[in-house]
Amino acid sequence: MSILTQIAGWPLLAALALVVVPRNYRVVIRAIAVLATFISTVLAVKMFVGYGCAVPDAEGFRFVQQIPWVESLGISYHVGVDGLNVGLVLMGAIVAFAAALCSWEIKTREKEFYILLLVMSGGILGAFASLDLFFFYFLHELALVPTFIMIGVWGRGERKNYATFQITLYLSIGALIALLGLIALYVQSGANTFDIPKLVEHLKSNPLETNAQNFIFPLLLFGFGILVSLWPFHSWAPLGYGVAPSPTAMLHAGVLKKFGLYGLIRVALPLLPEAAQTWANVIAWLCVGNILYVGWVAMRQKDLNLLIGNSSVAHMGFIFLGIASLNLIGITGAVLIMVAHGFLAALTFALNGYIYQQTGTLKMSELGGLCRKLPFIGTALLMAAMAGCGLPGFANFVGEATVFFGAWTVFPTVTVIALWGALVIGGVYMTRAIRNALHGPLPEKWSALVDASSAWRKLPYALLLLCLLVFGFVPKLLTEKINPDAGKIVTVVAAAAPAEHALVQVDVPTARAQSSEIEQ
Amino acid sequence: MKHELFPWLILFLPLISVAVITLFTLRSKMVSSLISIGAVSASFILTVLFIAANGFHPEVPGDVLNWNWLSIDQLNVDFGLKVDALSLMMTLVVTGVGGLIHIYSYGYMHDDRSLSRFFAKLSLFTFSMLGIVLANNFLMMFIFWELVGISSYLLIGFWFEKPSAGDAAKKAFITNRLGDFGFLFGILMVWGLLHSLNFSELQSGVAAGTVTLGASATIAGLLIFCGAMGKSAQFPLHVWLPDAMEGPTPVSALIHAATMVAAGVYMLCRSLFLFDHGALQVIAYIGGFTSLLAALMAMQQNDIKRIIAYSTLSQLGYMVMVVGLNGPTPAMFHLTTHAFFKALLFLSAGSVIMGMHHEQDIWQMGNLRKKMPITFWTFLIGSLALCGVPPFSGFYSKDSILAQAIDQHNYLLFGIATFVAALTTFYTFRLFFVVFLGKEKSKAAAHAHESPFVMTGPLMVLAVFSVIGGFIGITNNFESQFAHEHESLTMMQQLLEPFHKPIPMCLGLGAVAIGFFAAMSIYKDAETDPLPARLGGLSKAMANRFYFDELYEATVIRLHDFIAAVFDWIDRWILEGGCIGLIRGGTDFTGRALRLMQTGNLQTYAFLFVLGVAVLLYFVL
Amino acid sequence: MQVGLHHYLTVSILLFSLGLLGVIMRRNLLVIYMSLELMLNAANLALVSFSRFNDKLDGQVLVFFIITVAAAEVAVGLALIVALYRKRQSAHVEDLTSMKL
Amino acid sequence: MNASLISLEISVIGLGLVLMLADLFMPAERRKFLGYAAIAALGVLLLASFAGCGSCSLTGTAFHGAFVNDGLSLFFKRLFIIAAILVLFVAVEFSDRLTAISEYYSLIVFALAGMLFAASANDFAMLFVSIELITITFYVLVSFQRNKLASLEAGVKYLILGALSSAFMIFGIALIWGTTGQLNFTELAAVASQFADSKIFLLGVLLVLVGLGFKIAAFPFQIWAPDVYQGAPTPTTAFLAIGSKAAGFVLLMRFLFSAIPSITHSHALSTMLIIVSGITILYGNLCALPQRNLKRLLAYSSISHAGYLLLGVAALNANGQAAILYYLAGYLFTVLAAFLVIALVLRQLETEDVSGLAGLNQRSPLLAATLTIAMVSLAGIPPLAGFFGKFLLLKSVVEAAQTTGNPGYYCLLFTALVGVVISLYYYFNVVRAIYWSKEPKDVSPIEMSGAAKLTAWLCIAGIFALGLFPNAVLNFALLAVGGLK
Repeated sequence: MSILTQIAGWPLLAALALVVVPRNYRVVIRAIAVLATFISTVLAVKMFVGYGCAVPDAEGFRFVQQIPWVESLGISYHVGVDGLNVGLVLMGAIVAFAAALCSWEIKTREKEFYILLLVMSGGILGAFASLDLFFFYFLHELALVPTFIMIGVWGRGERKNYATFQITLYLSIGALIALLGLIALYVQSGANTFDIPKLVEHLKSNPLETNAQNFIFPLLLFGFGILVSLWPFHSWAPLGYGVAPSPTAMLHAGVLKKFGLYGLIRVALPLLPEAAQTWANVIAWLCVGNILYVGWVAMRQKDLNLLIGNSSVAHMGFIFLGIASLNLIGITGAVLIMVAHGFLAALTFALNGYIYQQTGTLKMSELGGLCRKLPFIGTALLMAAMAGCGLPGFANFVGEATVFFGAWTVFPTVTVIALWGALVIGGVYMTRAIRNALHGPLPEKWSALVDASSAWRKLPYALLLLCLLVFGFVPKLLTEKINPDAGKIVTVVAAAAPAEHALVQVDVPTARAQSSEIEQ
Repeated sequence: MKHELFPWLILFLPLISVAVITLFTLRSKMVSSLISIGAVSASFILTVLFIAANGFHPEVPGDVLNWNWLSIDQLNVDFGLKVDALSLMMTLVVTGVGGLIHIYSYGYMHDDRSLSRFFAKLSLFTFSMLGIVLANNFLMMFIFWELVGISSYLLIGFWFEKPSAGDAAKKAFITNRLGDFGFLFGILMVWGLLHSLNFSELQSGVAAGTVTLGASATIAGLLIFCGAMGKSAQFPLHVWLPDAMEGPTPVSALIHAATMVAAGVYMLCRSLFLFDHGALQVIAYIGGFTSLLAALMAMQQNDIKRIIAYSTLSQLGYMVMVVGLNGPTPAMFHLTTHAFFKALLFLSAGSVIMGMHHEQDIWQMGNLRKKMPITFWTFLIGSLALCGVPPFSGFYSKDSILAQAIDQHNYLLFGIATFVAALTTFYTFRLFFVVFLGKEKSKAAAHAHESPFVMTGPLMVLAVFSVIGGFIGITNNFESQFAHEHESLTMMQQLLEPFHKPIPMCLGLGAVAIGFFAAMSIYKDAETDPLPARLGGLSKAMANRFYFDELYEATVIRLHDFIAAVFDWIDRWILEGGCIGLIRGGTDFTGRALRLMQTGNLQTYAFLFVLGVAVLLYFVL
Repeated sequence: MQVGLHHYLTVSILLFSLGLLGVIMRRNLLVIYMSLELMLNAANLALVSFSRFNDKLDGQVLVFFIITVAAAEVAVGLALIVALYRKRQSAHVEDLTSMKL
Repeated sequence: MNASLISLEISVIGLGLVLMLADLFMPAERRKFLGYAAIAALGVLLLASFAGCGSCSLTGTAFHGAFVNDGLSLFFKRLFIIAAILVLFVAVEFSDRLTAISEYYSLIVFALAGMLFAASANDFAMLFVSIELITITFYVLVSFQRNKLASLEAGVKYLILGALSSAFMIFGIALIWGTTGQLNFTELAAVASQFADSKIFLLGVLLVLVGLGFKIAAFPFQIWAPDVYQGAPTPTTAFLAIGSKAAGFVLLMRFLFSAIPSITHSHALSTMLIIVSGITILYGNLCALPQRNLKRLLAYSSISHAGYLLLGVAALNANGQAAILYYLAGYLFTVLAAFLVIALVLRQLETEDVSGLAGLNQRSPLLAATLTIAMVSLAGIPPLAGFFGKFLLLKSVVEAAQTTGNPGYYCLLFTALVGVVISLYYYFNVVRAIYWSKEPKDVSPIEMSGAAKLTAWLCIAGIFALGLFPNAVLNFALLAVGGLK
C-alpha cells in the first residue's frame, strides 16, 4: 500500500473510529483526531524526505498505487506524487495537524466537529495525491461538504447563515462546473479513461480539436476559479473565512482552496495546451482584479479576519499570474506560492482564532497593543503579516519573486501592477492591521488576556512558522522537485503553439472516430 | 585567500545572536545584550583579521563564497558574498560604528523592560545591513534591503505603545516600500534585458559591451535609483526619516544616521556601471535639491534629534548628488566620515536627552557645558566635523565633494552645495549655542547630569575618528575600487590634498565662516528663537517641513483610501448585495410562485393536466 | 352516402372531447368519473372502428381488455367516492382542498 | 410458448392470494407475521432469480411476443422485488395505524405483480393492463386509511387524474394501432419509420407518453404527486415513489427505445424530452425550497429526480439508459431509507412538519444517521449512491451533447447543475433540523423493532455499496440496456 494511501487514510479511519466513541469522552476524541493527523504528518514528512530516493514510474510519479475501480468507465484508484503535488501533500498534512491542534477552541458538539475535520483532511489529502480525474474530484467533494456544515453550525457572528448560504452556493456551483469540464474532457478525449497520465499521453499524440479545447477550458478555468475565489467570484471567501471556526478556515483557505489551482496546473494546462495559450491573457487580467481590487478592498476592512480573508484572496492572484505566464519560472513560482500560502493562511487564521477566543472580537477598533499582553501570539501574528506582504525570509517572498520574474517576460504590465499590489498595497493593509491590532495602547478591558503558555498550545503556530521559514531560506527543497515536472507541462503547452494548427487539424478526424466508437 | 570562511561568519554571527536571544535568553537582559554586543564586535574583529590577512582586494577562489539559492532555467540566484574594497570598508563601518552603538545603547536602554527584544532587533538589523553590503547580486541585495526595512520598522516601533511610534514605523515602512517597488521593477527590467543579476557578471558584460540596456538604460537606472530614494530618504520620499526619530536614540544613530540610510548611496556606488549619463544627471539634481531642502527645514526645528535628522537628510543629499556627478569615491568617503561624526552627534544628543530626563526641546536646555563636559566636547567635535572645519574629517570629505562638482563643471550644483554648507554651519551652531551655552532655560537643564562611562566611552572613540577620519587612507581604498590606476597617498599628502584645488576649499570655508557668525550673532545666549519674527511665513514653512506630509496626506493617501472605499462599496453592494441577493431572492420567489399551481383543487389539476397535454401536442405537432 | 372510417373517428373524438370537457367543467365527482368512462369508451369506439376497417381483430380484443379494466376501475373508484362521501357528506371537488401548495 | 417464463409473476400473484386467504384464519394480533411471511417469500423469489433457477433468469418471449424476458426486465424485476420487500418492512412497522393490514400486504404484492408484468411488457395490451393493475391497486393503497380524510382525498385525486391519464393513453394506443396496425413493440419497430410524418401516429405516440409521463410524475403531469404523496399512508408513498416511478420508466424505455426508436431519435421528440426533463428538474427543486411538510418535500424532490432520470432518456444513448437503471437502484434504497424514518418518527405525532425531526439524533442515532445519509445521497454527494448516479447521468448527457452537437444539451446540463445546487438547501435543512435545531420538546428515545433496524441497515448498506462499489451493478445495467436502441 502506497504511503500516500496511508497519509490520506489515517484521518478517514480515525473519523470512522470517532463515530463509535461516546460523545462525552472529550479527551479521547481529541486525542484520536490529533494522533491521526500527526501520523499522517509524520508519513508526509517521510515521503517528502524520501522523494529523491524513491524511483519514479514511467510517467515520473513516485509512491504510485493503482487499483481498478470501474473498468467500464476506466476509473481506477490511482495515487502518486511528482514535483507538483509532493509539496502540497506535505503542506496539507502539516496544516491538518495544526488545525486539529487548534480545535481546542471548539466547545460544543466536539464529536461531530472532529469527525468532519478528519473527513475534510483525509479527503483533501487524497484529492491532492490522486492521479485519477474521478477520484481527484470525488475526494475534493468529500472534503468540501464538511466545510459547509462546519461553517453553518460552528460559525461565529450574526452573518453566519448568510455566509454559509453564499459559500455553499459558490463552491457547489464551482465544483459542479469543474465536474462538467472534467466529464467533457473525458468524453472528448475518447481515451475512455480518467487516468491523468494516460490522458496526457493520449492527448499528446492526438490533441483535441481547437474549439473543443476552447469550450472545455473555460469550464475548468471558471469552475476551478470559483473554488479559488478568482475575481470576480471571490466575495464568498472573506465572508466565509470571517465567520468560519478557525480550524475550518485554516484547512479551507490553506489547503482545500489550492485544489482548484492544482487542478488547473495538473489537468487544464497539459490536457488543453492550445486553449491554455488562448486563455492565458484572460487569466492574467483577471488576476489583476484579485491583486489590485481585492487588495484595495482589504485596505478598507475593519475586522481582522475579513482583512486576512481578503488578503488571502489577493494572494491567489499571484498564483494565477504565475500560471498564466505558462513558462517554467512562472509555474514553479505558482506552485511555490501554493505551498507557502497554505502555511501562511493556516497560521494567520489560527492566530486570529486565538485572539477571537481570548477577546471575543476581531474588530480592529476594539483591539490594540496586544503585543504587550500576548507577546508570543502577537509576534507570530506580526511575522505572519510580514510574510503576507512578501517579506524575504518567508516562503511567500520566494514564490512571489519567482512569479514576477516568470511573468515579467510575458505580461510586463500586469507584473508591474502585481508588484504594486504586493509591495505597496500589501504593505499598507498589513501594517495597518499591525498598527491597529498589535501596536498602540492596550485598552483597559484586555488587561486579563493570557498568552499561549504551554508548549502544547504554541506548537501549531511554531510549526507553521517553522515551515514558512524553512522553505523561505531553502526554496531549493521545493524548486528542485518542482522544476522537472513543471518543465514537462511547459513543454507540452509550448508544443501546441498555434503555429502547429495544421497538425492539430489532421488529428481531428481520428479523435472524432475514437470518441464515436465508445458511444456504441 | 586566507580565512575564506570569515565572510560567512561575519554575516551570520548577528543572525545567530538573534536566534539565540529570541529562543532562549529573552528572560535575562544582561546575557542577551552581551550576546548581541559580542556578536557584532566579533564580526568587527573578524573583518579586521580578514583584511589584515588578505588586504582589500582578496582573490576569491571558485565559489567558496557562493551557494546556489534558487535556479529555475534562466533565473539563477546565488546566495553569494562579494568581498572587495567597497564592501570591506563598509563592513568595517557597519560593524565598528555599529559595535560602539551597541555598547552605548546598553547604557542608554538598560532600564527598559524589554531590553532583550531591543538587542535582538538590533542584531537583526546588523545582519541585514551586512547582507546588503556583502550581497553579490541584485536579488540578494533586494532581500536584505527588505530585511533592513523591516528591522528599521521594528526598531522605530520599539515603543509600540506610543501611537506616534507606531505611526512613524508604519510611515517609514510604507515609504520604503514605495522605493522598493521601483527597485524591484528596475531589477526585473535589468534581468529581462541582461538575463543576469550578478554584479560581477553584469559589470564585465557591460564593460565588454556584450550586453547593453540600450534605450531603456535611463529608465532602468532611475527605477533602481527609486530604491535608493526610499532608503536614503531622498526627495520626494524623504518624509519618513524625521518621524523615524520616534525610535530610541541609539537606533537613530545607527540606522538613521550611520548605516541604513547610507545603504542607498552604497547601492548606487555598487551598481554605478548601469547608470547612463541621463540617469546620473537626474540623480545629481535630486540629491542637490534634497540637501538644500533638508538644510532649510533644519533651520527652524526645535527638537534636538529632528535637527540632526534633517542634517542627515541634507548630508545624504550631498552623497547622492556626488554619485550623480560620477564621483563614487567622494560619496563613499563622505559616507564613512559622516557615519563617524553623525553617529557621534546622535549619541551625544542621546546623552543630552538622557541627562535632561528625556526632554528633547532645545529651548528647554542651555548651559549644559558645565553639567556634562564630556558630552559638550564630543558634541562640539561632531559639529565641527559636520560643518567641515579643518582638520576634522568632514572637511576633507565635503571638500572632495565640492571639488568633484567643480571638476564636472556643474556650477549650479556647486553653488547649492556651498550654500548648503553655510546653512549646515548655521543650524548646527544654532543648536550648539542654544543647548550648551547661554543660561539654563528650564529646571531640567539645571539638574542635568553627565552620562555613565558606558555611554561616554563610545562617544570618545567616535570623536577620535571624527577628528582623524579625513587622513587615515579611507580615500585610498575607495580609489582602488573605482579608479583603474591610482596612487596611494601618504597621510601627509592626504592632509594637504584639498590645497590642490583651492577654489572649492576657500569657498567652502568661507561658507562655513558665514554660517558660523550668523548663528553666533543670532543665537548667542538667546532666550527664544528670534528668527520666526524676522522670516515670518518662510520660517513657518520651514518649521512645517514645507507641508510635504500634508501634501501627501491630501493626495496619495486620500486617493488610495478613496479607491479602496469605492471598490469596497462595489464589493459589498454590487457583487454581494446585487448579484447574490438577486439570485437568492429570485430563486426563492420563483419557488413560492410555482407552488401556487398546487391549489389543491382537483378541477384545477385536471385543467392544468389537459393544458399540459395541449401544450405538448402544440409543441410537437 | 357511405359512412367511412373518418365518420367513426370523428364521433369518437367528439365523445372524447365531450368527456374531457365534463372532467374539466363539472363539479361533482361522480359526474367527472362518468365523463372519464365516456373518454374510455371513445377510445373503444376508435379501436373497434379501426379493426372493422383494417380487417384486424386485435383491436377488438384490446377493447375487451379495456372494458374489463374499466369495470375494475369503476368498482374501486365508486367505492372510494362513496367512502369519501360518507366522511365528508359531499362529493364536490371544492371540498377536497385540505392539501395544497 | 414457454409458460414457465412467467412463473415469477404467477408465484407473486399466488402469494397475494395466499395472503388474503391466510388473513381469514389468522388471529388479528398475529397478522404482523403475514407481513414477515410475505417478505420471506419474496426474499426466496429474489434469491431464486439470482440463483438462476426457474424462469426468472432465462430469457425469451411468451404470448406471441407480448411478454418478453430479457436483461432489462430481469434488472427491473429484481429492483421491484427488493423495493416490495423493503416497503413491506415499512408497512409492518406502520401496521398499527392501518385496519385490515393483511389486505394491505396483499395489495402491495399485487402491485408488485403489476410491476413485474410492466417490466416484461412488450405489447400495448400488456403495457395497458400492467399499468392499470398497478394504478388500480394504488388507488386502494393510497386511500387505505379510510378514517383519515387526507388519505381519501389523496385517493380520489389519484383516481381521477390517473383515470384521465389512462384515458389519454388508451386513446393514443388506439390511434397508434389504427395507423400502424401493430400492437407488438418489436413488430411496430419494424414499420414505425414509415409513419414518421403521419400526424395521427405522432398524436398517438404523444398521448401514450402522456400516460407514462403521469406515472413518472414528469412536468406537466406532476401536478398530482405532492397531494397524493402527502395524503397516502407512508409505506404507500414509498412504494409510489420508487415502484410506480420505476415501472413508468421501464415502460417508457421500452416504448421509446424498442417500439419507436426511429421516431424517438427524431428532432421533435428528442427536443421535447430535453425540455421536459429540464423543466421537471427546476420545478421540483424550486417548489421544494419553501416546503416544510416532510412528505410533501419528498414529493417535490421525487419530481426533480424524475427530471434527473429523464436526463438519461433525453441523452438517447446506451450509457444514458444504463445510468437510469443505476440511478433507480440507488434511488430505491435512498427513498426507502427516508420513508422508513418518516414512518417511524412521525408515527406518533400528528404533524409531518420538518420540525418534528428536532432532536432525532438524541432520540435515535440510527434513524438520524439513516435519514442524513438518505438526504446526502439525494443531494448527490460522494461517496454515496446518489453522486455516482448523477455522475453517470451527466456523463451520458455530455456524450450526447458531444456526438449530436445539439446546443440544447448544454442548456440541459446547466439546468441540471442549477437544480443540484438548489436541492442542496432543502436537503441540508432536513439534516440541520435533525442535529442542530432548538432543543426539542420530547427527547424520549424511539423504540425500534429488530426488523426496522435491519431495514435501516439494509438501506444504508445499499446506499454505500452503490456509491463505493458501482462496478457490478453498472455492468449489469449496461448489459440490461443492450437490447434497447
